[in-house]
Amino acid sequence: MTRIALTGITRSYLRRAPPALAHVSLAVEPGTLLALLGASGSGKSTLLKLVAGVEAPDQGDIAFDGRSVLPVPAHRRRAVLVFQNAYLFPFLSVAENIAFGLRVQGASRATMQAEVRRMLDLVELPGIERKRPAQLSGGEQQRVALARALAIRPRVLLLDEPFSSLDSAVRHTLQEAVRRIQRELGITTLLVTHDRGEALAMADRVALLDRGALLAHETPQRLFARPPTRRAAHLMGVTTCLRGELAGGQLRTSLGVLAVDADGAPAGLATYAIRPEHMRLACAPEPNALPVRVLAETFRGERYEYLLQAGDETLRVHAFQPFTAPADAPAYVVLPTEHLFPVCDDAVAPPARPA
Amino acid sequence: MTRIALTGITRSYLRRAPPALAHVSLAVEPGTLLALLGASGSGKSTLLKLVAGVEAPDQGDIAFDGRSVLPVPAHRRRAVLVFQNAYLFPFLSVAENIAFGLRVQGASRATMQAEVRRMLDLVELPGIERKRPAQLSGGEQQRVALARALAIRPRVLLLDEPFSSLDSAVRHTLQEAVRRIQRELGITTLLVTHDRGEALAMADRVALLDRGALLAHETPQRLFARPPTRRAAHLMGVTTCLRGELAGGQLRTSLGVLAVDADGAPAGLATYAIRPEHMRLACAPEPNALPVRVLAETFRGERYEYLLQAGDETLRVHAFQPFTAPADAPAYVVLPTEHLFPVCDDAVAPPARPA
Amino acid sequence: MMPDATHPPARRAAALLGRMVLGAVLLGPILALLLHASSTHWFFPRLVPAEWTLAPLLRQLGDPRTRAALGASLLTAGITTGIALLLGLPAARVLGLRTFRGRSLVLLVLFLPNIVPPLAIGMGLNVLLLRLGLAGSIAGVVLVHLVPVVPYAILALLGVFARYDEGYELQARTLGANPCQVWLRVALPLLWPGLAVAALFAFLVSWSQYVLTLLVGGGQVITLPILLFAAVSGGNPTSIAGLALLFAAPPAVAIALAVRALAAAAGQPARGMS
Amino acid sequence: MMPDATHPPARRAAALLGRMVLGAVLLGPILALLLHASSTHWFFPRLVPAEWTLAPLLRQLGDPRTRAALGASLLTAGITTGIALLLGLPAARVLGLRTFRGRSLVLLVLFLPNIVPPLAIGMGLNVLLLRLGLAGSIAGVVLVHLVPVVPYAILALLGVFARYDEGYELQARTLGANPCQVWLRVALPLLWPGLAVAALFAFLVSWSQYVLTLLVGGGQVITLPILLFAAVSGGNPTSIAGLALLFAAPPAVAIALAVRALAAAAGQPARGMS
Repeated sequence: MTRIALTGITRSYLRRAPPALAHVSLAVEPGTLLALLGASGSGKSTLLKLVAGVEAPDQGDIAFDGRSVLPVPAHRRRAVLVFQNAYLFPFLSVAENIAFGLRVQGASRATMQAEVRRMLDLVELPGIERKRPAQLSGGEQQRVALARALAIRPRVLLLDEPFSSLDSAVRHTLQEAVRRIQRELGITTLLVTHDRGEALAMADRVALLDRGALLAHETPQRLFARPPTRRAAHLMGVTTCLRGELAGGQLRTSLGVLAVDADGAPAGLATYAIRPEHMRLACAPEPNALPVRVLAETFRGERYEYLLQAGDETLRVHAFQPFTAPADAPAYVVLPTEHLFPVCDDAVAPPARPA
Repeated sequence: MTRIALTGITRSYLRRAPPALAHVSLAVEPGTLLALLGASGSGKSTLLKLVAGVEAPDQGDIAFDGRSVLPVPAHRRRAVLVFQNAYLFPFLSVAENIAFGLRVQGASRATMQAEVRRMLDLVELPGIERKRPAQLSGGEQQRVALARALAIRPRVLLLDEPFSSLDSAVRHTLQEAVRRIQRELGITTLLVTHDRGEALAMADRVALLDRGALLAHETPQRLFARPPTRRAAHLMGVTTCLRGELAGGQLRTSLGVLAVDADGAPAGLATYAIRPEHMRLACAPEPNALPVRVLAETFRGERYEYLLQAGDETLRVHAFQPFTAPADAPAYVVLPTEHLFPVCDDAVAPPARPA
Repeated sequence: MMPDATHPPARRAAALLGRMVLGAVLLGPILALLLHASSTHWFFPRLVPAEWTLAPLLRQLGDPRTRAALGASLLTAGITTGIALLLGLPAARVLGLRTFRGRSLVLLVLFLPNIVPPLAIGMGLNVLLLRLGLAGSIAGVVLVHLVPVVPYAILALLGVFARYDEGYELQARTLGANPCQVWLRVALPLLWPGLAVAALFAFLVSWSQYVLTLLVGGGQVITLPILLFAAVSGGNPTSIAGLALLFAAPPAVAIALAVRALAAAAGQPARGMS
Repeated sequence: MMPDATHPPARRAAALLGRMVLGAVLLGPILALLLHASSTHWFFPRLVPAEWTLAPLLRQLGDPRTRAALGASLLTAGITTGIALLLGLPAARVLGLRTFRGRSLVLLVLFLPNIVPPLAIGMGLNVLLLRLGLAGSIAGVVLVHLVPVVPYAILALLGVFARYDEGYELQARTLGANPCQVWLRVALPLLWPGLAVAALFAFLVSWSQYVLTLLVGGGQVITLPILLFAAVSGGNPTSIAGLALLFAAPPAVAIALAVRALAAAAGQPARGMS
């Protein structure tokens, strides 16, 4: 079980463009799974390549168990990448694919055979040694790619969107299988994904990346419930952020006064956020309710979405039941105190790399 | 406002493969928006091409306002396609693009200018006449494509996944804009999509297509709450279907006896389904509860997913709150009678086309 | 994946490389020929000629044999180009837009006549053309030129169609454009740069044929390369250089223009062809 | 979009078309030549020769001049192919895997030497080679052959790299393969069919050079095409046909083999190259 430590990692591709990664420091505890969550261009895949050693950082250090691996070339790092495209070698059988890493190390025939069988059992595909990659389904290919990666007993497993080309049923089963295997072997794992649900479902901790900067590094539950900054909140699906004057447990916004959980925060300007599914529509005023006009109701199956006008702001509220009030009756949106949480304003862009 | 009627449409591409569309009959009421929902390969894009006239059906008839349009070539049908790729002509300006349909009809310069201005106002992009398509963002390009399609005053608007290459914020705004314009102009519209939420949110009615067959043609609310067949239920996200003997308002399944709303259904073998978010976990037995073992809990942000073992079946339950029960305490899943609904077994595959 | 492929230094280096190769290939030989043609006394080990004069070059241009050969070359290459484009357009459209299993095979086969020794083909065809009575005529020469020219035209057009999206045509049809309008207002503007390049390719391949023209033309169709080669056998360096210059200059100019047009198109944001 | 492009009848028709073109191009001329070479009396209007004998053909093969020319051709084409692949591989890799703005420009420029009249290039280069003392040597001929051969090699390899995914190499590296193992165990097996085709292209382009060999070889490097063309000037039809057959047969055999290999590869499910 390997501990990964990244310190001040910076990586630029274009000289005058902002860096793909800027001053990212992260630690991954031995045997845990860290999800790197971000949109395309957030630098998450770059980070994975740096850990794998197929690219080198401009600045910063990468250490496994306290020893820097920067001088170690990719093929000696034992940090294996698994991609969205399984990259099974088409000219080799399934068994030869799984044994590839052992063969280049010069393992014996018997070792390879035994290891191939063990790995195929692990990924629940016993007996397909002689098949060709082209004969396998997408999900099976990913399982074989995983078996091939695990066969070399890697110190670190690096998963680069391994599920995103699979349809949702196969994706869910494979997510569960990967999580089970990862826990069974206790292998330190980095999972790159742009799928919020996938990151929350699979990870011990989630690192939220945005345009090369690390916004948050939290447990899934905490990151979802209490994203620390406005930008992080936005990326976690929060659409409502209210800015106002905080004093005595009350936030005075342009829309009205809300009771909030100040919890020792200093008085002054503050921003509180709330998730769309934590707001509630009501027909009568109550504590923490703001008068609104319902602009649109959209049925999306699992939920109803309401577009509301409050003062000169528009709010989006998700409800699991339709809001049935007579037309032209006054409507209110309730922002329960227990669901309002403070967010920091976003940090200024990271300083340019000193020349 | 045009009424579209499709009667017994069949279309095959390969001689020995199953047809892309088999015996599909559908009617679209004037001025309404029908969503064609299906996975890739369901035949939904083929259907759109047949209505546009760029392909012809092997069998069946397509009529606008009661008159068959099969003899009318695509360029005289006034059924305009808008694609995921906006297909703005790169060698023309925005204004020339929007005026394209009028120009090939020989409209006057003044007519074209006035119409271009009107259309740009309609799609909320005034004043960009002289821009080149390459200068526009993806969402703007789709708006211009929509303006170009509407400029010829089409009888029918055909949208082929027009939002699927846009990111989710732009997609939502554009969905709202298209819905507003469609209602304003009262133009009969077919929307092809693979996104369940999009179909439910935008359509007056949803046609569910699967491997060339029409499974359902319903309002969004009804289709979501009561998909008529097992396969339709599966496509709408229902994972639990229980088969059993129906008698006196009770369904005897292998897992236990459930009170169901029989509503005059004949006694005998029947299948009832329930949505994953309509089931509920409980610590104590209650009516319609089945004893289960919790195999896995997955946090996905908006919801928790539970994988349950009940007898020799696995069930998936979605909950908005975590289920906190002491380990090893008995657990039950409750299937409320009001959420259990009957589904038909799937129709056999449509008969092969008579030679 | 990061777009490190669009690294400016790499791009600039590639552009520079392109310019250098272009310069070396186009200007080098022509400069050497110009020196030869405009000199009367230039012997080893002098690096530049001792005397300069344009008189031999002008004399060469005034020669009626030269003018006749120029006419024959232009006529042959022009007709060949036209026919090659007409044949190549539908073929390239099918090969470029459809993907089927035997596609790479068809492409290889198409290109065979350019790979297989042209002598073998020329002689095989000559037997046929002799029997058809077309040997020794411009028509026969054009027919034989088509064998290497059509594949080049298809190859050039393939590149265009590989990036061509039929969706534009579908879109135009549903907007009310009839087939003729679709072709003139949509397909042609999208294909235009590629068509020009294909025409250039075809013209140049035909223009530079020597062996096939000699075999089938049988000494009766005298194009510039034939005349040039005869002069090479004769051995008058100034006359050779004059003819070679005449022969090489129009293609060089045409290519330079095409390269400039392509470079300008490449500078614009994505269009029908990039 | 429906995959109507993989329509079996269309595929079968394309395959049939391929076979017909292949047959016409490869077998037609060779059959005609074989008839010529094995006949002693064959005059118009007879469709087949009056008499048959293999004696002239065998006599031709026994001629030491023929054997020397065969050796020179094989040597030149072999060396040229080797160098062209060594130069072409890295160039094609960069051009095929990276996309940058000037890419189509570089490709056009690369291909210029095949489009620009080879005579012009040959004569320009000849001046240079004469000064370097390489004129009249195999080395000089190889150098000049590289001008048209390298672009063909790059073109053939480009097709391979267009479908080549560097992800396989990345994957192999993180699995523990050192750079040498990555090349031998991953890149080579993936590139192999394309490399073979590129080598074939290069060999054939060099093998069939006539004008450039004559210009630079200056009568001292006698390859098969030179001998053949001399025989054509001489006018003995049987001798011509014998030489032409010798000249055309090896390429025809090699191409037939390559086509069969490609067809077999196309029959398999998707691999490194399809």
